[in-house]
Amino acid sequence: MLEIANLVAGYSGVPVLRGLDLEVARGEVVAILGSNGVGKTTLNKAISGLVPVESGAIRFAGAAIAGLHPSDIVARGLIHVPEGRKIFPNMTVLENLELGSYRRAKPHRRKNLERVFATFPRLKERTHQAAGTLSGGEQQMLAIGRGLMGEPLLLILDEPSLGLSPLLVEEMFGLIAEIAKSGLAVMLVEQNVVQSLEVAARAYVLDNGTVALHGAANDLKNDPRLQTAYLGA
Amino acid sequence: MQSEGVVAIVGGYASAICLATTQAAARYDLPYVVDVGVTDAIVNRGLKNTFRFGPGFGTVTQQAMDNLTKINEAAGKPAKTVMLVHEDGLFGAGLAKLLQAELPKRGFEVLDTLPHPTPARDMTNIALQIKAKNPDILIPSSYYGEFVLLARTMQQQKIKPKAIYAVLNGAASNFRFVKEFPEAAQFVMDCNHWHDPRKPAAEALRKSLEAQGKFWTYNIPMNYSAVLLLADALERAASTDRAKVTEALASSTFADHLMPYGPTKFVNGQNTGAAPVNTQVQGSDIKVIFPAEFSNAKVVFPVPA
Amino acid sequence: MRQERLSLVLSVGLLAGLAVVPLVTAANTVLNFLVFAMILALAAHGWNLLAGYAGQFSFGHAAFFGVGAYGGALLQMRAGINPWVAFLGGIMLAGIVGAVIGALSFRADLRGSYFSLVTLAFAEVLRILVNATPATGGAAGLLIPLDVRFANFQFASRAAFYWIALALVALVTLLMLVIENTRFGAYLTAIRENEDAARALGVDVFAEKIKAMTLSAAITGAAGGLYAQYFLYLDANIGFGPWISIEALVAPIIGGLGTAAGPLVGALALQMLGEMSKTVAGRIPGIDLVLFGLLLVLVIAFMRRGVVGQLQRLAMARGGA
Amino acid sequence: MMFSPEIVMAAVLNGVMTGSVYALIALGLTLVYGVLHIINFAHGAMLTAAMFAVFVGHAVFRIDPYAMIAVVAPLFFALGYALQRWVIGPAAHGSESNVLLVTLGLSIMIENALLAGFRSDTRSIDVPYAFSSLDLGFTFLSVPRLVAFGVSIAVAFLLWLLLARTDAGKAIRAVAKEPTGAELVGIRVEHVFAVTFGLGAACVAVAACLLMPTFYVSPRIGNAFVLVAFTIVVLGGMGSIPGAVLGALFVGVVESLSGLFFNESLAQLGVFLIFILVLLLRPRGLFGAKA
Repeated sequence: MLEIANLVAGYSGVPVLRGLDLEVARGEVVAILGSNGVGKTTLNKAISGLVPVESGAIRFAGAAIAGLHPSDIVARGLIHVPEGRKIFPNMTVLENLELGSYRRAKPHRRKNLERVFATFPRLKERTHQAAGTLSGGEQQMLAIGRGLMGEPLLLILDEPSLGLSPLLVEEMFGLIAEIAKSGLAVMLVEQNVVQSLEVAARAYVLDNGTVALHGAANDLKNDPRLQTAYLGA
Repeated sequence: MQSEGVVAIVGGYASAICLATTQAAARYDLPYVVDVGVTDAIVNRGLKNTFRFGPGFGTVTQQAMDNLTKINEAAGKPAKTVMLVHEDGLFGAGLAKLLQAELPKRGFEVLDTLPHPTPARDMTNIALQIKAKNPDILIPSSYYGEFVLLARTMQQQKIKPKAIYAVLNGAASNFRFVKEFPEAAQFVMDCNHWHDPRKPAAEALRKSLEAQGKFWTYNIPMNYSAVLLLADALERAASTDRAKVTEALASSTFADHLMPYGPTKFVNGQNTGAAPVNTQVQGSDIKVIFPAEFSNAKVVFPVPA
Repeated sequence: MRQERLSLVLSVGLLAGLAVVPLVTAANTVLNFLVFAMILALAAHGWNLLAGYAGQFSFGHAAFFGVGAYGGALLQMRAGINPWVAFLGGIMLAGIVGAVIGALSFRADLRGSYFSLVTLAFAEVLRILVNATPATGGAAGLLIPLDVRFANFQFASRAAFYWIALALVALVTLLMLVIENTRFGAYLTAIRENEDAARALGVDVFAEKIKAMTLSAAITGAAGGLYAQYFLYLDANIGFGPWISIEALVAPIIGGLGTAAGPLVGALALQMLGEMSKTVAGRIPGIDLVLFGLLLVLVIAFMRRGVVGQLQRLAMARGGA
Repeated sequence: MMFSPEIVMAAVLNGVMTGSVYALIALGLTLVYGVLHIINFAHGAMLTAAMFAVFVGHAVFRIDPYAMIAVVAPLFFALGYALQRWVIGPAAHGSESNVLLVTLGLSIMIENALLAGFRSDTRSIDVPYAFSSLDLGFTFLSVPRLVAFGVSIAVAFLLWLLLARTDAGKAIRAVAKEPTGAELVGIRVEHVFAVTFGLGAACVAVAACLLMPTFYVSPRIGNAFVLVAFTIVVLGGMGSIPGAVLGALFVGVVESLSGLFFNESLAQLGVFLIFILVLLLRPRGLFGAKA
C-alpha cells in the first residue's frame, strides 16, 4: 500500500528525515513510535505533500506520490488526520464532515455520514454545533470522522491521543481498533507506546530521522531495545 | 524651458497651474500670455511678464450678475430667489463667495449655498434640498461630471427652476453634454467665454473642427486668439528679445481675434476689453443670447415647465 | 560588504557626484529635476525610517509633508516669522503631528494593514480640512510672495537652493547611518522582525515606535517645507494629496527598503524613470506612473531589498569568488 | 435647519439606495480580507476598470449596462482569479506588507493605464431608462437606483448562499480559518484564494454595471467609492459579510442625512472620521463580528 524508501525531507534545506524506509501493507495497522522531535510529524507531512521531499521515493497504491500536491494525494485515498486536529472551528460538525468528502467519495456522502455517526455517536448529538465549541476529545473524533468521510485507503493518524484525559485515551484507542477492524490500513503515529502496540500489528521506532527499530508489535513489546531507542539513550 | 531659448509662453487652463507657472516665468522675465485662467490673483501680483487675454473672475461674475439682472428685468422680474451649488475647490468656492455677496445687492434672495466635493458620489441630496427650497434660479458652479450628475438627478426628480444659470461652468457650454444628455441640458444658461458667433473666421474654425468629429469648446478660440495675439506682438517687436516682446504685448491693440472683445488693451496685464457672454442650450446648439450685440438667438426665460 | 558599509559608500559617492553637478551645468531643467529628486529623497527617508527600519507601513505620509509645507508657509505669511525659522517650525509641527497620530494609532495597537489604513485616513482628513479652512487659503491655496533674498529662503540661482536641499539629504542620510548603529536602531529592527518578541525582551515598543514616527514625520515635513519654498505655491492636493504618500513609499522600496542609501537611490531612479518614460511614450498622461506601479510589483516580487540589496548581493558574490 | 418629513424620508431612502451599491463594493473587500487576511488596495482601480469596460461595451458595442453584468462579472472573476493566483500570491511571498504594496502597485498601474487610454475626461452613458422613476408621492424613486438596490441585495444573498450551502463556499470558509486542515481534505488553498479574489472582483464588476446608468466614470473615480468601502468594512468588522451589508446601508443613510443637514463636503469628512474613530476605538467593528 505505502512504501517509503530512503526518504530525505525537511524545512528549507535542513533535513529532518535522513534516509527513512517504511512500509504499510493493505489493511494493516502500523504504529510509528518515537519521542518528540525525531521526525514523526515531518514524516506525515512529507507523505501528505505538506513538506517537500528532497530525495527518496514514496509510493502509494503502486504509484509515486512524492512531489504531488496535497490535494492530489488526498484524491488517491491517502488521508492524513493531523496533529492538533485542524478542524474548521467556524463551521458546524456537519459541515466539517461534509468537507471530508470534498475531494473524494462525494457521491457516498450521505452513506458515509451515517457510518461516521454510527462510529462516533457523540458527533451526531452535536451535528449543528460549531466545531470550535467541542471538547478536545470530540474535536479529535471529528477530525478522524472527517478523514473517514473521504473513504481513505490509508489513514494516517497523527497523535490522536495527545491532550486527552486517560479515560478518553482509552476510548480513542478503542475506536481506532474498531476502525482498523473494517480492513482500512492505518498508520498510527504516537508517543503512547503501550496503547499503540496493543492496536498495531507492526511498529517502527524512529530516532533522529531514521528507523531505529522495527518489527511485529508483539515482539517489540518485549524488546529491551525499545526502551533504549525510545528514551534516545 | 529657460535654457531652451523660449521667447514666450501661451497657456493656462487651470488657474492653480497658472499661478505657479506665471511666477516661475517671472523669474526669467519670460512673457506669458494666459488664455483661459480666471483667478484674479494671476494678474493682481504685479508680475510684469503676465498678460491675460481672457476676462478674469471679477469681470465674469460682474457681467454674469449684470446680465442676469437684465434678463430677469426684460422678462418682467419673474425670479426673486436663488440657490447656489458649487464644487468645494478653488473655482467653485471662490465663485460662490462672490455671488453670495453680489446677489442680494441686485434684489435676489440667496436661499442656500451647497458645496460638494469633486468627485461626488451622489447628487441626490443636493437635488432634494433644491426641491425643498424651490428657488427660482439655480446657479451651479461645478466641473463637468458633477454638473451632469446634478442636471440628470434634477431631471429625474422633476425639479424645474425657472432657470439654471451657470457661471463659468464646465458643462453648460459643452457640446458633449448637449449631445449626450439633450433633455437635461435643454435651456441651461451659462455666462462664460465664448467665441463671437458673428465672426466668419470663428465659425469657420468651428466648422472645420466639427468636420473632424471633435466637440467645439471655448478653449479653442481662446487659445487660437491668444496665439494670434502673441504672433502679432512678435511681428511688431521684430525681435525675439524678451523685453521687447513684453513691451509689444503691453502696447497691443490686436483686434483680429475670434472673441467678442474688440481691440486688445492690456492694463496691468489684464485685457480690459475681455468679457464673457451668455449662452443658452437651445435644441442641439449652444446659442449666444446676451449681450444683444453678439447674440445669435433670443433668450428663453423663464424656462417653459 | 555589509549593508551599512555599502550604504555609506553609495551615499557618499552619490552625494559627492550630485554636489558638483551645478559646477558642470547650469541648465535649469537639470537642476529642477535634481531639486525635485532631493525633495522626494527627503520625504522617502522619512517614510523609510518608519517602514523600512521599524516595519510600520504608513500610507499617509502626505499628512506630514503637508504639515511641514503648510506649517512653514503659514508661520511665515501669517505670523511674519523669518522663512528659515518658519521652515524649522514647520518641521517641528510635522513631528508633533506625527507623534499625535502615532500615539493614537499605536495606543490602539493598530498593526499591519490597519495602521496603513488609519494613516491614509488621517492624511485625507487633513486634506479635506485644509481645503475647507479659510485660514490655510482654502481651496485657493497659498501663494508665498516672490521676494528673492537669501534671508527670505529664496535665491536668484537654482544651484543655491539645490545645494541646500542636497545638504539636507546628506544630513538625513548621516542620521540614518548613525541610527543603524545605535540601540534605537536595534530596537526598531527588533520591532520590525517581531513586535511581540521585542516586547518580551523588554523593549518599550510603544515608546520606540512613537520616537520613530515623530522623527519620520519631521523628516518628511522637511521635504514639504522645501517644496513650499521652492515652488512658492501650495494647495491641499499638493500638500496632502495621495501622490506624495505614494512617491515617498515607492522610492525607498525601489532603492532598498530599510537601507540608508535606498531613499536617495530610489528617488533618483524614479525621477529618471519618469523622465525617460516621458521621452519614450511622449506626453501621454499616466504612462510614467504605470511604470512606477509595475516596478513596485516587480521589485517586491524579485528583489526584496531593491537596488541596494541587489548591489550588496553582487558585492558579496564577488567577495566570495 | 428643518426639512419637511418628506424630504428627510426621501434622503433616507436615497441613503439606502446608495448604501446598497456601497455594500456590493464592500462585500468584495471584506470577503478577500476574511479569507486571505489581506487588504486589496487595487479594489478601487478594479471598480474603475469595470466601469470603463461597461462604458466601452455601451459606446462601442451598444450593449446595455445591465446586460453587461453577464460579460463583466465573469470577465472580472477571471481577471481577479489570475491576478491573485499568478501575480499577487507569488509576488507577496506570504507577507502582509508585501501584499499591500503589490496591490498598491497594481492599483497605480491600472488607474494610470486607464488615464493613458481614456484621458482624464469624465464619461457617461445615456440609456433610455436613465430617467424613469416611480412616483412615491413624497419623492420620485429612480428606477435604475431601485434596480441597483435589488441587484445588490440579490448578489449579497447569492454570495451568502454560496458560502453557506455549496462545497465551494464551504471550502472558502474552511480556508479562511484553517488552511492546513483544508489542504488535508484535498482543498487547493491557492485555488480557493484565487477564487475568493475573483469573487471580490466580480462584485465590483456588478457594482460598475449598476452605477453606470446614472453615474459617470473617470480614471480615478474608483477611489471615491473604495475609501467609503474601507470605512464600511471596518465598521462592519473585517471579514464579516452581514457586517458589510449592514455597515453599507448605515453609512449610506448617515452620509445622505449629513449631506442634507450639513453639506456634501463635510459628509466626506464625516466618513473618514467614523473610519478613524472605529479603527482607534473598536477595530473589530461596530457590529461585533467575531475576530
